[in-house]
Amino acid sequence: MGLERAFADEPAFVPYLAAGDPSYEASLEYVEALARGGADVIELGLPFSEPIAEGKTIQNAIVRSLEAGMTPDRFFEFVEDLDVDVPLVCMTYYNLIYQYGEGDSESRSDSENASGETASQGPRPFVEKAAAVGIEGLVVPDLPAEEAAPLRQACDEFGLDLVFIVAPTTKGDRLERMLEQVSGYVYVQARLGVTGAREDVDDATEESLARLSDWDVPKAVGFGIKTGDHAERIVSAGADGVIVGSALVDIVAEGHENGDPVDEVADRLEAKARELKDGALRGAAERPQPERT
Amino acid sequence: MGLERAFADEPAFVPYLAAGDPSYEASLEYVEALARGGADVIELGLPFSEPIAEGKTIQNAIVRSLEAGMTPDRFFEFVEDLDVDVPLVCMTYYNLIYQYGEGDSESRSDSENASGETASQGPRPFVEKAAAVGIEGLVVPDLPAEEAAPLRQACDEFGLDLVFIVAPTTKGDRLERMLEQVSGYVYVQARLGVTGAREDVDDATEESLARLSDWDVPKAVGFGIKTGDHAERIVSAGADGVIVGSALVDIVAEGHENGDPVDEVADRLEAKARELKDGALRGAAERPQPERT
Amino acid sequence: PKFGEYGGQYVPEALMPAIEELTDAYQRYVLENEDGFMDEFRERLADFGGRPTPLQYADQLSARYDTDVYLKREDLLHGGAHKLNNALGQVLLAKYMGKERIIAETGAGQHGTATAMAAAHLDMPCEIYMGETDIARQRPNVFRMRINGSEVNPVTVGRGTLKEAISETMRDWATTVENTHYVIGSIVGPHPFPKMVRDFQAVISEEAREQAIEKTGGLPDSVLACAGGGSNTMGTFAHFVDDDGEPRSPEQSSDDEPRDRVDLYAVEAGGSSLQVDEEEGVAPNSATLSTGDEGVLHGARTKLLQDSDGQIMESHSVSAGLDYAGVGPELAHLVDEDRVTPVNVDDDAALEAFHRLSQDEGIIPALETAHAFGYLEEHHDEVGDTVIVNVSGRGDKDLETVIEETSKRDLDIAPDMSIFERVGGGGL
Amino acid sequence: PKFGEYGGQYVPEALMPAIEELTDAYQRYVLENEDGFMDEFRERLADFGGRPTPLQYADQLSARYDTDVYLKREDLLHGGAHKLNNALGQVLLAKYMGKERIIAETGAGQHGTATAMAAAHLDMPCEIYMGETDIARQRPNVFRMRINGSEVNPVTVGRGTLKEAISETMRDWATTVENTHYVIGSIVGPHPFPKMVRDFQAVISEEAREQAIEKTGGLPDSVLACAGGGSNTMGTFAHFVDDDGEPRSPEQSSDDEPRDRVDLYAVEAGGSSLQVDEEEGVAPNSATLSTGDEGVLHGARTKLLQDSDGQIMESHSVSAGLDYAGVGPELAHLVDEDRVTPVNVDDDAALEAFHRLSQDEGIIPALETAHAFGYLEEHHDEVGDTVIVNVSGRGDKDLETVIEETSKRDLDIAPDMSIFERVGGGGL
Repeated sequence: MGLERAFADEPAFVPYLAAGDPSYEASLEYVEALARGGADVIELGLPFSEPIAEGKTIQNAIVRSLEAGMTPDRFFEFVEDLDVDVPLVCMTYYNLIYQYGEGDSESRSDSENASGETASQGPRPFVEKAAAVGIEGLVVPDLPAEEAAPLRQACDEFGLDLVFIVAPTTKGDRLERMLEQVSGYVYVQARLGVTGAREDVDDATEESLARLSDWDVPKAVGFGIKTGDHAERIVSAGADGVIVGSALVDIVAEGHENGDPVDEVADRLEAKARELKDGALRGAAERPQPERT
Repeated sequence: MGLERAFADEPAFVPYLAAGDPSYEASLEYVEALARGGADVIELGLPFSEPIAEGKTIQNAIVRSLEAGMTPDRFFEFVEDLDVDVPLVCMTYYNLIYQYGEGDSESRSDSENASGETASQGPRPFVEKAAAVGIEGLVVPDLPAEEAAPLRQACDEFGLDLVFIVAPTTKGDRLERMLEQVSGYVYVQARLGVTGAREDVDDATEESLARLSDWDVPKAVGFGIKTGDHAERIVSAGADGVIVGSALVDIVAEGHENGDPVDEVADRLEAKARELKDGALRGAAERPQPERT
Repeated sequence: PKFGEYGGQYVPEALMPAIEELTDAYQRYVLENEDGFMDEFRERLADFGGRPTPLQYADQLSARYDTDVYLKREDLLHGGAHKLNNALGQVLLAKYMGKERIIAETGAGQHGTATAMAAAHLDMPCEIYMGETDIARQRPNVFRMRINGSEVNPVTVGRGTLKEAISETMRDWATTVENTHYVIGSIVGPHPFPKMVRDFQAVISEEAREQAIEKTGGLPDSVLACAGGGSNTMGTFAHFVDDDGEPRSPEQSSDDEPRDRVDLYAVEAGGSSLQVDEEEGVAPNSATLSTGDEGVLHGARTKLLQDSDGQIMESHSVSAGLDYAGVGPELAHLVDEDRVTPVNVDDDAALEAFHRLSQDEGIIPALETAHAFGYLEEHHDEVGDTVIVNVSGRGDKDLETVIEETSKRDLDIAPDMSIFERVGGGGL
Repeated sequence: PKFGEYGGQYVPEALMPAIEELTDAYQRYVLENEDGFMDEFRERLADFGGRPTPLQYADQLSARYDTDVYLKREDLLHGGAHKLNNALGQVLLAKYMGKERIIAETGAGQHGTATAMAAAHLDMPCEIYMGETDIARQRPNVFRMRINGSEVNPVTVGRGTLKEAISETMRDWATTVENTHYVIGSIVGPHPFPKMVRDFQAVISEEAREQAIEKTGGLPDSVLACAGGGSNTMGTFAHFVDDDGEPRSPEQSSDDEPRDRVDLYAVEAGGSSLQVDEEEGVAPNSATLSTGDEGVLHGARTKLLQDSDGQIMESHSVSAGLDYAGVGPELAHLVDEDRVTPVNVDDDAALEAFHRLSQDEGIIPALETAHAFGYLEEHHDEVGDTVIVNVSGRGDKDLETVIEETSKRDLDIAPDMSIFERVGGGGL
């Protein structure tokens, strides 16, 4: 329940990478590079086979990670192996959370009829484990507030933040219901659609921030942010942070395709992170009137 | 009205060939060879594009003849060019008889809309022309007695015999109606089906001959007769003649395919004709009691 | 057994007894409903075939032409075309007659598949004659016949198409006539086939006429159907033929009373041209009613595409099912009597109409059917305020042909098919 | 919005407003018939779709099994499968909602073609997402969609099949939700789709129940339907679900009174085996109800084929339309409640049943449908005296697959296809 602190003093830079993309070892290096580059919170993707909310870039990252052997248990090891000093958020889909700890994985893989004889324990085992390895929050793109009660309860029990996504179409009662449940920060979806870097910053961003202005929770804007200038504009428009995924995953993908050495790719990620963080800082300086104490 | 004479003294051998198969010139030689071999009447096929009553052997002969340019007018020239001394019967389908002399063939070939402005003159022009070139009878396999009145009338006018085919299934009233119209000879279909040489002689032949025994018209049996022995058996069973087509067309086809010289093929036809005629003569000698005066 | 001078029984003597037997059976079972034959036929048409088929108001075409266009949906019949009406009737009749075997010919394969289905349904052995050329180009229909348990006998003589297959089937019948029934696929052949096939297909117009009265309060001004051999045509016209009052005059066109006169348009395949090449014996069309003249083919006197000698010409159409050099004698007669108006549209117009109906109404028609809509596009001002068009069959069978023929022509209306290149699918 | 624990709305937040809008529209138009929506839907289903479809007595199968077998003939619906019931309902609803664009996903292409037809019929622009693998192997259905005027968008991610196409369509919808309706093809996805699709498909059992009473004087003992996502299944079961009296006991089996209890069998694709290869993430079957367990996929909690981590497995079936790792939440619930019995037959049995129905009844079924008949063959002693089997679709689309799969197996019942070699036709 402590992610808010990352947004307290200055605009936060929140990068995303799919854990294990393109390999376990390389991915550790990449995430650590982001931390060096100035990340305030890191969103780590735990890949699910049907990522319905992702664009092509992150879909492909998820495929690479799965093919390299990523599983929920490996993911938790990955978090433990990471040597970073920033808060970590796990971004994944609900079925992986829901299934975790369902019986013993050894006995399930024996090709027997798997019709569940044990009732699901729900999301609790996953959250317990996440907390144990030091994850501080969860983002679950296919879990709207309406279905979130069991997860919210488990997060409360183990002290994790549950981050919700506010879409441009989220208004009125829906918005209120969501903000009552959210903690850590709200993920403000800058425009309709799925994740992916774009050249433009949508007007919808300003509208969304305006709708949220009454709420005292950090607002991190994501979807489509690609450059330091983008980050600058978003923050100057009132965001408390910027979330950047596809622009970073592109660097990982390109390095993988070209067979570049891991350390070179890591350097590029670090540089990109710095560009984005610096942009965010410039944006904060441009704000007419700081509204937060 | 004189074909009966060919059956008067001894059993008649009635061969069939498609006129113009495989070429106009060769076909003249082949027909003349049949005459030399002992033919008493010759059935000349005028090929029609849709020969629904023919088996494969004669179908193919018809295709060869059509491809070599045979038409009704060429057919009449062919008859005039023939140097034989036996009665000739034209075997063809009704549409060619019906269409003959429909307007002027020059003006019809100009690709204009050909919807007939002149009413058909019916079969009369064809019969008139046939009589003029010396044809003595017609066999029309797709013209049952029910539809034959106009042709019967034209044949009467120009003195041609109209030969009908009696099938194994022709019985009772149908048989009587047909025999009232027939002249020259009846073509007794030895078995169900289409033309074509077979090894066996069907029991149906004897039954058919028995059904016809009261009628004082020559009975020529066709369909499936292939050898002198067949001919012998047919005649000994009471036939007044044998009609042979496919066995002869086979010789033409084989010669054509092998590229044999025309005179060699003609010799083979003559020999085959002699074999069949001799068989018929043997059959007559075996008959227990000659029934005709 | 005649329609004016047309019709008759021009068949080999060996078949005549079977024809007489069939004529007798037709009289008793079909016309007099002996042993409840017609009741069983109607029940099986409903339960197995899916009758009645709807008479559907065509929203988009009606707006396009400012004419109320109704579609008689024979494409929804089991098998995808009107063909089953006849095939089921004849196979059932064969069963009533005690026959033990069914034979039929097929060109594009529609009649063959309908007969194979009917034979399977009624547990009758069935053999279908089909030209080898047609077998090669109509593979899916051959599959369907085989899968329904029918034998398919390739016909290798001549061009290997419908004409040859008909002749070959007649030859089989001449050999096996005692235990076999030949299911002729259209209103052609010797009597009683033209009348009998019409009677089996007449259910189309029986329904359509009642449905039109129910939906519109009266009769349509016109009825359109494509015409090859003519079985869907006569089926669609049969119950309207007697609606032959005074022709509609333009002054009366806005009253609401039922009309006395229904105009009947038989739309033939104009192919690529109405010109013929007599030298080659080829008519690049199948417009027999419009351009043919009287002759005798396949058992009946009728209008034919023939040369001046009387040899039958090779007909052509982009639609295999219309590609036939003859036509039903009853249609020929009704054209001579001015009761049916023969018209035609060419391959291009039929293809365009195929795409238009598919895109505007969500119905992919058979290419045969598309000809009727091609005529409607060109002459919608002349067909009155209410028109029924028979959707004689669906176009699934024609997809490959349409793609190929469309790509030759670069029609504006046709959809782009480059998607297959993009995903690396096989060639056409 | 739930069926016991199943169902729900597990979708990205961006879609939730659209889902709420749809839920409202479903309530008003579908459940309350506002603006006469349901009347227009029923009328278009009749006139455009060809409803009602027959309930046909199957002569040969009934004799074979000594059981009265009735066939609900959804294969006669326009397009050749039950799919149109739902597609037409949703496209019409989108029009009532003022949407301007339709998107849909398709696997084998049946839902895509139905949606393309409905969209053309109702004059709505339409885009269909389809995996590139499926595009390559379902060419005729891609043709049909394009010919009906729909765009077909190839999905190149992953295996390029149905799962990926659904995800991709959800992505499109997340971008275009304000003017676009996503026509989901089965009783899956977030609420209100499972209920709404069921309601549109329930016309099958509404008709079948009435027809059964009319024809037999009572209810059937059992109803069989194949189950993939489950839309034909729930459509076939819906109006029988409340016929849930005491289970039939063997002693009562010969009375003539209408029964209180109708047994419902959902026949899944057993594929080549019920065993799974967890290492490869592959289930060589699609028997979700029989072997899957609870999870969340594509917007709903339901039974899934998944590994122990919760990753979705690749499912398999000889029938592309059953090849899906999930199943409708309502079916999952009815199975848990013991109201629906989940059973399955393997690929071999389905292929044999395909040939049997084709040869014995003259109906070429979809391979999906064939599974239901495979179960009937194996368990006809257990389904009572009267059984209804839903013929969910026709098999024209499956011909190439059947030929190929049959030749691999050398099934006795299959017809010999060497005719194509004899005439020199192209290879399969």
